[in-house]
Amino acid sequence: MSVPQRRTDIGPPHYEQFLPPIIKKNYGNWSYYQQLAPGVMVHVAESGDKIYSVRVGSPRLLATDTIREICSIADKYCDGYLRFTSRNNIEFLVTDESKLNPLQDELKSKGYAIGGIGYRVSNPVHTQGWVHCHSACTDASGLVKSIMDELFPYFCEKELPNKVRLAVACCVNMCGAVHCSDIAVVAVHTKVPQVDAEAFKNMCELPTTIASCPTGAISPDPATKSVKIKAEKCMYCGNCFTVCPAIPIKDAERDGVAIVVGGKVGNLRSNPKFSKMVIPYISNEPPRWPKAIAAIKLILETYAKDARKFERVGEWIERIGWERFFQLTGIEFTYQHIDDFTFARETFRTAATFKW
Amino acid sequence: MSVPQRRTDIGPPHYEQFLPPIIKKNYGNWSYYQQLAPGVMVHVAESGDKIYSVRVGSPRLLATDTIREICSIADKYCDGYLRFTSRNNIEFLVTDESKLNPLQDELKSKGYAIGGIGYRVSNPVHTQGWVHCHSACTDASGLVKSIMDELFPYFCEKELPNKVRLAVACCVNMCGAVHCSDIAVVAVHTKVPQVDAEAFKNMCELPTTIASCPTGAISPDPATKSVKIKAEKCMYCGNCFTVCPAIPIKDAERDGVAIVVGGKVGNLRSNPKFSKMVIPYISNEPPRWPKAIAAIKLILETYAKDARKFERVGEWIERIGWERFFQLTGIEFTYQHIDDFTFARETFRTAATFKW
Amino acid sequence: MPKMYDTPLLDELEKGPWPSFVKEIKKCAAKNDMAADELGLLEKSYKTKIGYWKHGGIVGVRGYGGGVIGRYCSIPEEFPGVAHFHTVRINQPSAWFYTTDALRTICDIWDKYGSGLTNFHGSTGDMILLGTRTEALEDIFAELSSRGWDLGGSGSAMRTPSCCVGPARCEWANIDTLELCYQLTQEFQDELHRPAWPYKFKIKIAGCACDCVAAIARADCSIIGTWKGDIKINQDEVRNYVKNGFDIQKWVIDMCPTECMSWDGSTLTIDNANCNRCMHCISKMTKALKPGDEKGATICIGSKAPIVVGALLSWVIVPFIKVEKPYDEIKDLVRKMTEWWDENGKPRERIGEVIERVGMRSFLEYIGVPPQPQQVKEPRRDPFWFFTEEDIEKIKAKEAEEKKTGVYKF
Amino acid sequence: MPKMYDTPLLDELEKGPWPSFVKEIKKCAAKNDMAADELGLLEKSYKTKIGYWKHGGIVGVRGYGGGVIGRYCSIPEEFPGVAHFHTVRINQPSAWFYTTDALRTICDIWDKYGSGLTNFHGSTGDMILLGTRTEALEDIFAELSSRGWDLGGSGSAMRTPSCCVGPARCEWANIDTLELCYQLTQEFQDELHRPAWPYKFKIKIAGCACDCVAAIARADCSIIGTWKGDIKINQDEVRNYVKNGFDIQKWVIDMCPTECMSWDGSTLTIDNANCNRCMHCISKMTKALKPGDEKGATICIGSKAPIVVGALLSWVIVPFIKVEKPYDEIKDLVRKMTEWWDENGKPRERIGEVIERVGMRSFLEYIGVPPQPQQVKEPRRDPFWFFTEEDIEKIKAKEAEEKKTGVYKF
Ligand code: SRM
Ligand code: SRM
Ligand code: SRM
Ligand code: SRM
Ligand code: SF4
Ligand code: SF4
Ligand code: SF4
Ligand code: SF4
Ligand code: SF4
Ligand code: SF4
Ligand code: SF4
Ligand code: SF4
Repeated sequence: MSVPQRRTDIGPPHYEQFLPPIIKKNYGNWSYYQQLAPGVMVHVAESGDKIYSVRVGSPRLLATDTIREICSIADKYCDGYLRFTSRNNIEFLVTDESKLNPLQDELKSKGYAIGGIGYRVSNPVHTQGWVHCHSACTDASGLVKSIMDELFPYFCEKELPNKVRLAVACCVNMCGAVHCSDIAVVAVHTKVPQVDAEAFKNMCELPTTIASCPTGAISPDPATKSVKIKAEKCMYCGNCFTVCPAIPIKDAERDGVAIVVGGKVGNLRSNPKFSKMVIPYISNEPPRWPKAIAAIKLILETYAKDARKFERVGEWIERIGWERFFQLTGIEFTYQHIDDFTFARETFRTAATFKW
Repeated sequence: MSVPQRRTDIGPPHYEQFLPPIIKKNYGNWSYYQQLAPGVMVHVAESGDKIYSVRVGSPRLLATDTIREICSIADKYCDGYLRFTSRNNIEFLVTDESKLNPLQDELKSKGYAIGGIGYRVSNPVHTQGWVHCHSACTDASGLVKSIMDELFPYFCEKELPNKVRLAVACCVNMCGAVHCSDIAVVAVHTKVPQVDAEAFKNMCELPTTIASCPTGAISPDPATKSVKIKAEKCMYCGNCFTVCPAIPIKDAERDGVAIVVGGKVGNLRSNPKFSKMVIPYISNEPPRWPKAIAAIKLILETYAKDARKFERVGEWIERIGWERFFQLTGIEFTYQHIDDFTFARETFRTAATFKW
Repeated sequence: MPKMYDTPLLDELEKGPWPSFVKEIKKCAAKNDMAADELGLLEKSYKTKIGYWKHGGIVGVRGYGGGVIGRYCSIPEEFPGVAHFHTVRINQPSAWFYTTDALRTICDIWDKYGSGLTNFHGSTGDMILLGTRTEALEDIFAELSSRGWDLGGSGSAMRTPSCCVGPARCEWANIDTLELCYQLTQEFQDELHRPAWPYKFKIKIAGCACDCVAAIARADCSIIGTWKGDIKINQDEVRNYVKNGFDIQKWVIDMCPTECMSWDGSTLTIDNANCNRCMHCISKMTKALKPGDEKGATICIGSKAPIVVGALLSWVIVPFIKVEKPYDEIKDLVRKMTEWWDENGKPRERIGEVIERVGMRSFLEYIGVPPQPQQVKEPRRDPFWFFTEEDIEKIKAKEAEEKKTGVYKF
Repeated sequence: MPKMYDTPLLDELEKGPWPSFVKEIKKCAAKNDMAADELGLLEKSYKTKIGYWKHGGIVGVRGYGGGVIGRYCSIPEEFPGVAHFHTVRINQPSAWFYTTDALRTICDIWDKYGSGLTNFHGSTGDMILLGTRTEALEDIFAELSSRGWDLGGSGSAMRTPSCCVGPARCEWANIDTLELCYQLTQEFQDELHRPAWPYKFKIKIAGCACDCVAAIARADCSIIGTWKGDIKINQDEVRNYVKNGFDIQKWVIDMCPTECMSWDGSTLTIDNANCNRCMHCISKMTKALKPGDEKGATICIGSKAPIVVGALLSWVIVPFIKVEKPYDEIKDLVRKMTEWWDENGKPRERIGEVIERVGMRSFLEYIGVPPQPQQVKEPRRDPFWFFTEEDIEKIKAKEAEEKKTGVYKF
């Protein structure tokens, strides 16, 4: 089969061709929505038209065959229309109400996880990990799978005070949304990288490498015509490795994960917030990272029990205070929790008011 | 008269010798206080004993003769005991209730200003100014006098939602408490200092001078053996002048004052807060700085009208939002209000929520 | 027949109720050599707790500088199937709507040239085709583009814009997120495909302050729908909520961040001048409350991940802008913003970092937006700021004027 | 007869109800040459809008490095009376209590040797005697010290500590601010009089969170009284307040920052575990509420004015410390803190700035205080932090232990 003629700079197809007719008709004229089940909602238009969405969890990493299977289901119940959400879930768009139950039945029978709508845990935003990225200090897919197996009831059934947004980033580049998530995992190095002086000469530029270090830990090493790293200044960010492959930082025993909590991106009630670090290091324990998963569950369930309705994790913690958060969860407070980098000044407590 | 024998490192006299007997007796055993008038309060001890304090405004800069006058009044009504407050007011300490009214009568007849207790404007914390400091860009005493003449009713009579703490600093060293005051004046330079290359050689050190500049505006000038200043990097902090007198920064037409608001130091309700700049520049207009005084009055009265009971200025503004503050006061928002120094990142708005 | 690896560790991850990515890899591994070696390699990583990928080399398609992430295995002798394992980023359609036909087309192409593995979607928004060889890239591109698909962004370029479902299925959309996303993507095709900037530049568009695409946290340019005018209240529906057990006082009135709502037992009142349009009340009482009538967007700039001096959330730059076809004002603004950044930025410096380093004033002056209190949480606190000579002249002129009129203009 | 200057501008400042500093200067100017020239010089500054003082030279008294601020006029030809115009800082007694006798003694000495002008008080807390000549300093010091007074601090030294009125006249004092202030001042006499540190170091002591000496904003070491245990409620007095029109709901319950109070119409309840001891309720209902029983202090470190990278408020270092005679624990702590600062600080670097630059850990380890959540508003946000090898070893050991016990210790 001959390859067809290429075209350039055409951009993506116009979305209109992918919209179900009922959406085209009621575009911009929706009136309200209602959640019918943990994974089912209906949007009602001003016109009275209704569209049902059935949301299904996805591992995100999909085989083409799985996509084809999803497509046949969508053909059967959704006139061939479907979408993905900003958290990588699949949404089956149903116009014909009578198809709603059969669709769910078929999905269930095929092992799909229906849920994630409303005040639940949804699909964690995540990244490549050992599956594909050279920068990874852990595997994102395995962590996500392990987390969601453990928190499964909170996806497809149990309600929480509000949405809980999880994320996993496999290095501090944070291609996920870890920096503003309710609860998230970020993988970290904890060992000073080693300079391969020979390789350095061939692969790296001196000024760029030195400039890459945010703490000024790197200086020229005239003896080896490469660079040296002042160990006590290095906080293992890996930025030197990003610009210079001759400074490997990965370390099987020392790479691990940290847990951060309390971020959000929406503007409801309180401003978008950054996540804050609560557990600085847990060793990588593939295939299931049991300690990391236990930590997440602990935090989630403490939140579920203690937060007020509609409070996000960060809002709950800010109301009760971080000192109370550490008390309620029993998580140890260490030197690592105290900022000694960019935001130190903003995070030190400047008031005599706190709780015992 | 021969000079007596000096002693060293004796420290201050022990305070106990200056305490009225009733205070010694009830030391640490006070039960409650009550405000009886804008400048009069009583403290009641567990024992039932009472001590009355009559507070009188002070220009802080006192002639010895005035101190002697105060002393004779204290002898007459207070058994020779008095104190000064942390805001430089004078407190007459009265044990005998029957002396309370005569004391006040005498104070009034001698022109003393009784007031400042409770939810009022108290004596502004202030500094030396042209009276004594080489660093001054304005005169603090004149500003304070002009402010307090204008706000006098708020010292000795009218109530406000809470205390309003004023301060005046005559340069950005801020020897006053400007950085955490409800409403304050800080004097600023607005012109790049000029280097006197000749004087530099005799009086200044090159590395110290260069290091003194927080924005890195100063570099060596080999031609003149002194330094040069990159004008567009200079924000007129005067720190170079502090370490090197050969870089004069004072300028009669360009020195002036800025108004800052919203700071506080107590922990009640909300954390201690820094003041924020609301008017970046008003020309020096001795002897009465009418525009600066009008600005302060405008802010104070907007607060008085709009704040809730017990809200401090900063708490009021944070509740209504800074955008509303600028609207209510009609103060212009300029490029100068937007931080471009240390805290820029913390002050930019990171939420889609604000008021129109 | 692809090689079969023993994967005891990964097999663990086939268990449990959440859909398993291992099953996905195995599906492909059963018929594709690349996928098979990917499986084996991943098992090895699980065993040794370390990854085996090298820094990406520069690979791509003719005339484009991005859209493909070059990836090579560091132990190709052991896993030749993933010696090359590049990913292809395909620009997704607005809000990730598809027809099954369209998806099948992509699957077919991918099965033909790649591993069969995909990410639906990457966290910037692209469809990610995971794993192919350099030689296949031109063909893949020809197949895709001839069928109407184009590559997404990578490298120091405009990145693939994305948007929330917006007016397509959401009652709160203040702007047409899908069309705006499409138009901006088209407008910046050159910038998207040919990296020429200091670093990456991302655009995300949300229809309201719920921000369902995390625009404010994950896009250099965050466009967020909003409104002016009063929130529309259907009092009957309000009473219905209350009748049905909704604790309006506790859940709405007391949670309103601006304290601008009140409920007297039968009527809900909103002091709209003080509402900051946070969406809490509207989202919790969707039948009773609707956004106001004058629609537009807030444009915020600068968010990014933490490398290396700390994560940023986007900063409000344009508090309100009309969002109307053909979106010229927004296109111009994005162009001016990126121009300023390109002129002032150092390599690997995101726009937010440049604004922080060079100063907001320079940026605002260049793009022609005046300073406004909405841009800051609070004014600066320390007594250091810059004046131009003209600033001072203006102030002095104003003061002279005030002397004449006797009226101060602060 | 001192020279008489024409002072039309300053005369303006004799008008108005607030006490006039110009009148004060004139009182002295009438009989003192220095004061007369100070008046003339100040009038000149008012006319020309500029000051006429030079950088201070180093002047002082034998054996002391501080306590006197040298000041010279830049136009001594014109104003010879203020050619020298040094100020003498006298260490005030705790909480600024005086007898009239003591004050008169000081006035007499000052009239004899100085301008007669004073500041009651300087903003660090000292009595300031404003304006004398170098030759007079030794005599002034001998006169003062022989009568029990000593100089305050200046230069790169411990500065004169100060404190609020506390137990002397305030029902909320949790600690004996006056005695602690006295004891610390005595303890650090050498450091106070002989500048040997990188920069100044100030101590301020407040009896409670009202912080009536602005300790948290204006002292490198801020000691603030507080308590553990329940707030004591006198319910009868509570009801009295309400009866007298005090809106307890609006003014106390709703303003409590931790939302830990409730009022059912007859009884006030406080969830003390959640109270952060802000003092709002106690200060507004002084007869009804009293601090809890276990008294102590919070020690915060670092506040300072904005020069040059921004003002600091003090940071909580020791959340709770007992404050009991002879205060050895506090003295030791202050000594350790200043030692660490002295070892790590560069010239003109305040302790807060050094902590920020070198890191809180080094400081806490040196002074022997463990990390505690009370020290921070929130934990760090960005994913960068340091470990020592021992930190990691400890974690690994803990994990090994957990493997054995099956119980996680987070
Ligand atoms: C489908 C999706 C948009 C899309 O274009 O794909 C979407 C759709 C809706 N969102 Fe969202 N949100 C979606 C991602 C988000 C995100 C982004 C993210 O998680 O990365 C956020 C910001 C989260 C944050 O703040 O960190 C988000 C914050 C919200 C909120 C705010 C919740 C809060 O109170 O903080 C609402 C309002 C609510 O649920 O009451 C909301 C409400 C809704 C509504 C009810 C809007 C409507 O009337 O249609 C939609 C269904 C709700 C649901 O899933 O519970 N949506 N929503 C996204 C589904 C992701 C998923 O599969 O789980
Ligand atoms: C005398 C003095 C202490 C001293 O050792 O000299 C003092 C004495 C009292 N203060 Fe104060 N405060 C004194 C400076 C301060 C300061 C420091 C300052 O202004 O620089 C503050 C912190 C201000 C800030 O937060 O910026 C201060 C914040 C308070 C507060 C908190 C007010 C609030 O709600 O924010 C109270 C409680 C109250 O008034 O309800 C208070 C209460 C009191 C009480 C009622 C305490 C008591 O029961 O005796 C005293 C009389 C109150 C009054 O003057 O209204 N005092 N008070 C100071 C008088 C200064 C003056 O002459 O005006
Ligand atoms: C594929 C993807 C993760 C995923 O699994 O979804 C990804 C993968 C990589 N990202 Fe990313 N980033 C991806 C979304 C993000 C996001 C999230 C977003 O766009 O919403 C972020 C955080 C937001 C931001 O832009 O700051 C992100 C922040 C980074 C950074 C840090 C940039 C910074 O300024 O801090 C790097 C480092 C770099 O650029 O050198 C990076 C670099 C990388 C590289 C190119 C690392 C490298 O040099 O090889 C990764 C290639 C992995 C691979 O093997 O395919 N990636 N990256 C995402 C793109 C898919 C897509 O196009 O849809
Ligand atoms: C006298 C006094 C102002 C007053 O009128 O009350 C004062 C006066 C001076 N201060 Fe101050 N400071 C005075 C309290 C303060 C305070 C307030 C406080 O202590 O509560 C501060 C802010 C808090 C702080 O310490 O940061 C203060 C922050 C400064 C600074 C900035 C220090 C910094 O780290 O940012 C300088 C600049 C310097 O040290 O070079 C400074 C420098 C000066 C000098 C020595 C300027 C100089 O180099 O000549 C001033 C001498 C003026 C003079 O002619 O007498 N003064 N200075 C105060 C001391 C009186 C006393 O001992 O009681
Ligand atoms: S977070 Fe790091 S390891 Fe993970 S995909 Fe992004 S760059 Fe790669
Ligand atoms: S890992 Fe980061 S901190 Fe360490 S040397 Fe490299 S760039 Fe510097
Ligand atoms: S604020 Fe500046 S000018 Fe005023 S006394 Fe302090 S150092 Fe001198
Ligand atoms: S005034 Fe300040 S910013 Fe300007 S040159 Fe001097 S030290 Fe630098
Ligand atoms: S951001 Fe707003 S408009 Fe867009 S999907 Fe979410 S709720 Fe709807
Ligand atoms: S949108 Fe937010 S601020 Fe506005 S009324 Fe509703 S809850 Fe209050
Ligand atoms: S700080 Fe507290 S103890 Fe000291 S005077 Fe003020 S209210 Fe009283
Ligand atoms: S002291 Fe403050 S936090 Fe504690 S109960 Fe009173 S108002 Fe609430």
